[in-house]
Amino acid sequence: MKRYNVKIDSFEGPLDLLLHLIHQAEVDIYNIPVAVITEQYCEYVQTMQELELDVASEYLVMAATLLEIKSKMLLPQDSEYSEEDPVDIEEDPREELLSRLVKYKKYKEAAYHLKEKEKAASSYYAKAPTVHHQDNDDSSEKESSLPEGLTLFDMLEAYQNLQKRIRVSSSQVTTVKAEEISIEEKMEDIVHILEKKQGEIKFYDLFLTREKPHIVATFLAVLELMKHRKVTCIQAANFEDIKVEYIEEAAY
Amino acid sequence: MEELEMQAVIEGLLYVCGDEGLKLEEAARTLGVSEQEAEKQLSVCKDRIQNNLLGLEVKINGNKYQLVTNEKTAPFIEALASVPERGKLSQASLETLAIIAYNQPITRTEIDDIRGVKSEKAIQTLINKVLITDSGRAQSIGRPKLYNTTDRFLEYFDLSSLDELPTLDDVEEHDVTEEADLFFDALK
Amino acid sequence: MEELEMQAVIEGLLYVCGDEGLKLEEAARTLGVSEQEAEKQLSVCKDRIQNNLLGLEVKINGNKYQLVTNEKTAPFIEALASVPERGKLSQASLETLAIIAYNQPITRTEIDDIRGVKSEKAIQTLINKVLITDSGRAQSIGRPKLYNTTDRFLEYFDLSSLDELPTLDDVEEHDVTEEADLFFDALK
Repeated sequence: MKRYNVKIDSFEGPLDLLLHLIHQAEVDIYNIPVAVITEQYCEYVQTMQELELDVASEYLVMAATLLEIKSKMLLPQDSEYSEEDPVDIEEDPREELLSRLVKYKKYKEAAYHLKEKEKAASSYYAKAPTVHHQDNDDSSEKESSLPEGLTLFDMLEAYQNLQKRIRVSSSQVTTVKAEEISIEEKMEDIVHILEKKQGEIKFYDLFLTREKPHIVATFLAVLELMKHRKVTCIQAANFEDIKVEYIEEAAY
Repeated sequence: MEELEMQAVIEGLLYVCGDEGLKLEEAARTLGVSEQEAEKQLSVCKDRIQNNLLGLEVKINGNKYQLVTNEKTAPFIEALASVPERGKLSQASLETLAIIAYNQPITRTEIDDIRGVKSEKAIQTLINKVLITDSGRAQSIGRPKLYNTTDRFLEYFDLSSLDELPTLDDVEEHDVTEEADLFFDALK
Repeated sequence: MEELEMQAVIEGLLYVCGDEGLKLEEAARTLGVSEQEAEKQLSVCKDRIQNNLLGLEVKINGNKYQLVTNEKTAPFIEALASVPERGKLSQASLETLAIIAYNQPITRTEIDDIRGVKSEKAIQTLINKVLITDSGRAQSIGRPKLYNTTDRFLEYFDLSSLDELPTLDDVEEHDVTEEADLFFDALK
């Protein structure tokens, strides 16, 4: 017997698994050898359990359905019965399974089509709306009344749009912002903070803006202040918080 | 307003709106013309851009018109700018979305029935991505929510309307029965 | 690259760069040509747009090339902004609100960074509408204001708490499936 691909987790459900088995057996969907397919299906579900994958109850229900169909197939055809009551044949559960499979297969194909479209559609780009446009827009929002009919999803949609927006400004050529942050300014800032905080602050609290230039400038500023004996850093023990303390007499 | 002027304005509006897109009714109101006339003008503009430009085109999604770069230029734009990675939809989401797209409005139970598995998670993902929305409640027992696709769905898949979805080869109820007969005949 | 292809790419780049403009060196780097060649191509593109479009033109500022709307269309662009549709809550405001909702408390600089544009006006609008409020100041240098959403925000969007905001699960879902695929492929 052929070895099956152990690819269980990627099935979208019992119908998907069945379609896979039918495809693998290279039989027509309308010409399924129920006995063989049922056996393979059950083997799959068993493997899933052995692999301790979470087997959804739907898989087990389908296994039961298949076994039921298989057992019915083994029963001798009761021709008298079917002639007398043909309606019963129409309500045969096997028929229902086929129509479900056919229906599911169509949507699976439609999903494939959407996937293709998704891929193609992601190669179009557009610019962000012109700012001028937004400016005027905002002027009409001045009043504090809230617009009607705005939903959470308008907000989500705006956010989704933002996420897919390309950012020319943050292109590969990084703009170096270094000149914006001078160490002198940082030193003044730190002294200012220490004055307000009764001359003591946790070292890490100086680094709330987690941008590299800020971190570097702040760190250098602390070193510079230590050199000028304006602050001192104290660490009680390894890995303890470092405290930055203001040295009063050194001020100015 | 003369046609040429109107065309100039439409170009400008499309440019300014960018990825937000220009809605038909906005175009009509801004130009001071009927929506019918605006649609005609937008269509003329779309053709003009198609014929005269090399790297840009006008895309229509629902009633929204968007000036976009065409496929040829995509790799170069990706090289120049940082393009956010677009999370592709999972198979479960795509299946669920396809079922909703072809059967809207539809309830969760109906989706579950077609897929043969629970679709709750996929539905939530699609709602979060604003590709579907609940549009009300069915009159049936329990008044379950009904789901529809959104305008963003059209935009996301670059469809001008739902009609653009390929038809599922419509297999009617009686066809299925006939096919079923063939199927079970073959098993005998 | 052939000239026609280069022209298409330049158009695309000019468009996506939008109001920020395309620098000569960026164009050269993206096209993989010398700045001299890029300048020539940009000049050809400028002429082409001049001759083929009615409402847009290419403006040169130093070494920056910018696709802009021409003067004729300016009054209409202003008119577009006053279309009632647009009066609701701008895309800028909605984006800003979403960023605050999911990242609160957050400073203006952080919002600007995420959006890639200044958000001052949008923040003011949202404060005026009492959808956000400043809740204090960050401990970082300059002690920037921190913004949070308000109770009115919850009320307005019919949320009982912030936990009810849909989770923004993006790429993960897909990745997990792919990893599973790889894993099982490896087992074959």
